[in-house]
Amino acid sequence: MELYMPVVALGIIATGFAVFSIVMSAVVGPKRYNRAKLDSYECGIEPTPQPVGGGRFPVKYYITAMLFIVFDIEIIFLYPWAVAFDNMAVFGLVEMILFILTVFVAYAYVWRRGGLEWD
Amino acid sequence: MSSAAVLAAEFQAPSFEYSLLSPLLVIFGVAITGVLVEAFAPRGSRYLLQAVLAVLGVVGALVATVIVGLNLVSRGGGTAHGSIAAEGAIAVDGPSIFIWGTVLVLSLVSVLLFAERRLEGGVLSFAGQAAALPGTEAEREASTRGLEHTEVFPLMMFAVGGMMLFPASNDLLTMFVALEVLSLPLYLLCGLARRRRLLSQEAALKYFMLGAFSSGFFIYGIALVYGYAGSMNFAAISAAVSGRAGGEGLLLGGIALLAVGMMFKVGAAPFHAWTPDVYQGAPTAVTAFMAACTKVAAFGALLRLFYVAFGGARWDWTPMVWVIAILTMVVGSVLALSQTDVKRMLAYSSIAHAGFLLTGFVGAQQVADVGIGEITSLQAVLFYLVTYGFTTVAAFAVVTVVRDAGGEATHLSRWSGLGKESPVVAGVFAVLLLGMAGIPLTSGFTGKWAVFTTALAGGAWPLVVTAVLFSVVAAFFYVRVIVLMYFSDPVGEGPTVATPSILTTIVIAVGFAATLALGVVPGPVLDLAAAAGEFIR
Amino acid sequence: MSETPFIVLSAILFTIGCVGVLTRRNAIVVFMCVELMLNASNLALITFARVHGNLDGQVAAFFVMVVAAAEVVVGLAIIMTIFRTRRSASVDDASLLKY
Amino acid sequence: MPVVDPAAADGVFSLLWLVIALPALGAAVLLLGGRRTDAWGHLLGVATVAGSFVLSLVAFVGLLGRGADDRAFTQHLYTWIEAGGFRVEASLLYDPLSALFLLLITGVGALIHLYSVGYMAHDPRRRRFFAYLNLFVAAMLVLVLADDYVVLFLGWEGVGLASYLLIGFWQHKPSAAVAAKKAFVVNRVGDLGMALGIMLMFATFGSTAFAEVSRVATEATDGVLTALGLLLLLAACGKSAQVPLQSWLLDAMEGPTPVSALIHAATMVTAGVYLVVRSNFIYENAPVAQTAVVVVGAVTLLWGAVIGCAKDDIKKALAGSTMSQIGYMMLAAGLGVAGYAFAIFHLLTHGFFKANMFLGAGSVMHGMDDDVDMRHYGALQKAMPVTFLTFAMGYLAIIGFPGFSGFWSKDKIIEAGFEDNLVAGLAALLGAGITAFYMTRLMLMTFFGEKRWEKGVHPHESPKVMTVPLIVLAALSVLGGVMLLGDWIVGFLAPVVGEAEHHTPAVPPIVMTLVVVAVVAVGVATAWLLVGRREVPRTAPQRVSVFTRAARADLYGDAINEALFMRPGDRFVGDLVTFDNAGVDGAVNGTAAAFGGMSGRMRRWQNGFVRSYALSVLVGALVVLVAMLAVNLA
Repeated sequence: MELYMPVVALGIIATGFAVFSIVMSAVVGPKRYNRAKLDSYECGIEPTPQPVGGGRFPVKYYITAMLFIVFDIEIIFLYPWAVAFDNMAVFGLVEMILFILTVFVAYAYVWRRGGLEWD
Repeated sequence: MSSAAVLAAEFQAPSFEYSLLSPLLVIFGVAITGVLVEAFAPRGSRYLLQAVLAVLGVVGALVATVIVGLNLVSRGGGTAHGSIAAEGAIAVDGPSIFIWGTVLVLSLVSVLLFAERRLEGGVLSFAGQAAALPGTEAEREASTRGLEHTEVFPLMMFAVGGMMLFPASNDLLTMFVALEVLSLPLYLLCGLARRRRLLSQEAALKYFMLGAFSSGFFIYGIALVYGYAGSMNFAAISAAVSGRAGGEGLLLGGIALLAVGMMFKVGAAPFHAWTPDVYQGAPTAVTAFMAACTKVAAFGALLRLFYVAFGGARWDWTPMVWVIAILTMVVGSVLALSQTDVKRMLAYSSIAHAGFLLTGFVGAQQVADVGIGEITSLQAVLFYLVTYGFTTVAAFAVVTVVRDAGGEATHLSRWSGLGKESPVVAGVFAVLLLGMAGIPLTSGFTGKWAVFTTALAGGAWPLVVTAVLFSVVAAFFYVRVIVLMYFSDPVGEGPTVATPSILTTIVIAVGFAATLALGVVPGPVLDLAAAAGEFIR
Repeated sequence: MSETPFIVLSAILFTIGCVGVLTRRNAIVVFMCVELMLNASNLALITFARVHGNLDGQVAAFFVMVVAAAEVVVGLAIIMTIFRTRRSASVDDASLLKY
Repeated sequence: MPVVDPAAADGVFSLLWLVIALPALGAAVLLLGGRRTDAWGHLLGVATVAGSFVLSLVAFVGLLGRGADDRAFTQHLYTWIEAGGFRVEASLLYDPLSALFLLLITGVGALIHLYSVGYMAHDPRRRRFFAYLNLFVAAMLVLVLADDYVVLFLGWEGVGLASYLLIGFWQHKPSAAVAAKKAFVVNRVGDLGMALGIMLMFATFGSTAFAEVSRVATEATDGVLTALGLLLLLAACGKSAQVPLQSWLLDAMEGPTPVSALIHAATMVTAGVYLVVRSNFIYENAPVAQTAVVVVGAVTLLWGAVIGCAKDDIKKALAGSTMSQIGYMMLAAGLGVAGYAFAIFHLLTHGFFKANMFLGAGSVMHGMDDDVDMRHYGALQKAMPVTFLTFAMGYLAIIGFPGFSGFWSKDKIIEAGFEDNLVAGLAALLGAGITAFYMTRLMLMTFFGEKRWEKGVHPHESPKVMTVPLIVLAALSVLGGVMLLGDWIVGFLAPVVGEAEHHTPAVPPIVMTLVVVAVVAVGVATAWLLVGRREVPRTAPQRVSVFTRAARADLYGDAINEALFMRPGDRFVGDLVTFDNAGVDGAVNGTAAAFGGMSGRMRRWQNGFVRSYALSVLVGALVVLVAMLAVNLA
């Protein structure tokens, strides 16, 4: 348990700071409301009207999300390898290259079939 | 950091028996090559390339399987052959080889069914462009441009690879990964029908949702069993089970949850609910493929998991399997009676077959238990799987050729009078149905005989009586279709039988021939199943 | 430190996931609940790995994550297709196949 | 109790496979050949069966040339199923029992094939008909030549399939399709018994071959043997239309008449008797099962006879009679060693005279434009002299007129019945009386009395191709009794079924015979009094209210006669038939309906909602989990 004490302490401090900031800003901050203040984005960008039902994203977003996941998977295996990289030597390198090549097959498919084009 | 150093000091490159695993490697290699073909080959040449690649790949894997099978080393006093490969992850033994062979031959047949183009007027029976919405301009355009998703071939190859890995896995983790590798492509394939796309997409959604749900149970079961045994390896689990280290709750809970995942895949009640909907909605070629091959692979894995890893706890799980088996037979046979769609009826029939197979599985006769003149449960179930697989593929192939204006005429009322319209197709289908009903001189009879007698010899006579009773009930709905085809007049226009290309014809002919041959001379295949011997551990 | 609280937590998470699958209508949310079940299993795996003092469970957790990610890809594709067709992501709307 | 211990076949016996192969080949050629074979298909059909008959005859003569203990041969064809040490050989067993069946099946079969050439001359699907008939003969031969229960089961299912196809042959008639389906359904119940019996046998003895099972039968426990006996009896009941699985046979008369003659009178329906006799090594060790066989036989013989009294449809009346006669055989078979030979003897003579009468009925129908209602017949003896004479031979045989074949065979069964127990004997005796009654009624209504023909019907004698088989069968009906000369058949079958020790019966046989003859005479006389003397109404009397009946009594002079003698009997018979239709059929249909209803309700659970499927998975998981934990931790 001792091992984790610093982490716990950090957590407590972070939470405390967040709570403290919000409470203090509500207590001591100036309150001058105007129209611009009530907008979603104070910088002045007008939000586009949302269709009924919470709004929809173009399909492209989903495709991007899926592509992200492909590389996400890759990272999961790269991490343990990176930790033991020097010990596994050539064997590890070869295996990893094979793995990455396999993932790149998927990448090549997406690329050739137009998955990376935005429009 | 010191622990890493210790690890590093002990690191040695794992050994990987490439020659033993060559069938798997060939299939996965072909699947990946298929993806590259999709990426780089021009559209016009893809179909031919993919189809030829898939056929060659499966044939190559089959050849490799035969070579590997001939060179297995004998173990355990000759009752088992094979060796553990890939650092204990994969068991290449007699049953594995037998199942690989079965899956590969059935896949070869299914590839031909996938590649059929004549029935849809020159295109595959899969959606031209899955992303185009049904009923829109985009879909019509895809159709007029003759677009095809030739990705179905690599997807299928991935599924085949998973199906081969699944029954051969020798630890729980490999088994889980294999389960997903075989399932994920199937989820997609289910949603790719060219016609009735709403149904097809719904089938995919249902299959996916329920499949993911059940694999959640499966992985939690793995966690519990791992918690009990401290290892994922079947041999280690088996040792822990025999030793009864304590913490029975974890083991029993784990077995139960693993059983849920497995029973879901084989389509046993009450985990069967997806089967009829998915079989009906999926493209018929996919239905044929998954009805035959998934069942073979899943039963192979079920047998290995429960015989090898949990063999020592047999008395704990037998009652549960009894209940599931009886329930499955009842649900499958009874619900099939009132079906009006031929694919749905065949789906329920496949549920009933799962029940019959479970009957054999629960008999749990092993070489050590059997006397002269008896066969082990493993052999019986393996043989039944072969008979079931061929008959099923051919039956679904017949469904693809009976058509009307809207595509396949799957409603049973459209099948009435088929005997007059096309005596050959009706005759073939009648024989296949009789085979499923288990009439002598067809494969179904010898299969049922093998399974029921082993169960009986294992002392499961109430189960066998139920099984025989419900195979009688099951005979009714098979015969109902025969009556419909021969003794009823066509309704309205009547069905038409489209002339398929040589591909589908081969599928039907092979399934038909196997149904008869395995009924008349089952000897060679039974010998092969017997030669497979026991699982190694 | 006892492993029991972790196992109990993982069981609770698993149950929440199960119940979520049964009660939620939106396909995406149902799917997230399935992911919750997988993650509950991960927690159990890692706890047991610690109990037994070997790495098998941790390796398994990695693989489960990978599989979950792959499932997400396939699942999103299917859900998206059906959503685009039906203009609805409710799993209850997809009920043409029955009886 | 003899053990089946055949020697390897040599000489003429090595041609045994050809006996089956010929009709099988005929069926294959006719089915696969398509319309090309239309022109000569029927001739091929006849030729193959005739060829089989010649072979059977040669083999039979060869068998007679051997010593009594050297009369069983086996011909190994190939190994059908072999896994590990378990094997089923596709082998043929030729012994005296099979030999007699071979002659009956191929002999009567050939005659009926010949007859069908004329009978089906105008049917556009005649080739197909012959294909099915050949298929049937092949399957039936497999059944009786099998040397293993599994192979026997193959023939068993084969004849079922052929019967199914032939009952529904006139598929344009919905009633034919329904009847075919019913026959199939009821037979499946019997097959259930067969399948379970074979499996139990395998589980007990580790083999299903006759030779092996007969060798070790005594080693099993009484319980197992009784169960085996009862399961095989269930199978026999299904195939042989015995109570309680009798209901399909009457409906099966929807098939063409030669089919009724061959399958539903002479051969297939007797398969149950064959099964019981063949399994003598089991029944001899299972007295309870034997008693059950006797009870089934006795009940059926009365049941069928009473039904025979009530039917106006000539074929259905004959079908009731078939049931009844098979009841006799069952009863005899249930008597054990004392009865096996007589069961087979009656089976053979019945095969002759019943086939003869069915074909005769077919000939009558042929002449009457396919009308089957006997109330529309009458006075046909002049119009169809050959049919009449041959039919009369069959009639005399079945009622047991002294000297005719039925006399010898039935007499023996009644005698054996009385020796076993009084009830069985009385049932058999009473059955003989009723048989005489309804057969005389049938005879009188058909061939004697006034013409009651429908308008435009001009009865005529059938062509030679139909009358020649009738004449041959009539001759056999008359002369079939010679098999009993010097107890030949008893001695001949002794190697298979054993021989009873001789003892002096309580009642001298001659007295017994006289009693039987007297009872038969009473039956004939009653029929003559009630049917022959009076005018037969052209439509069946309806069951009507008291007032209408009274009104009718004024119109019909002999109403009192009818009320006193006919009505009560009529009522009883009518009720029995109603029960037969409602009760037994009801049970069969009810079971089917129950499954259907269950199916209809259960499919509602499959409601299409993925979440409810998930719920069923979860509930299943919970049940499995709780069950595992509860069973194991309790």
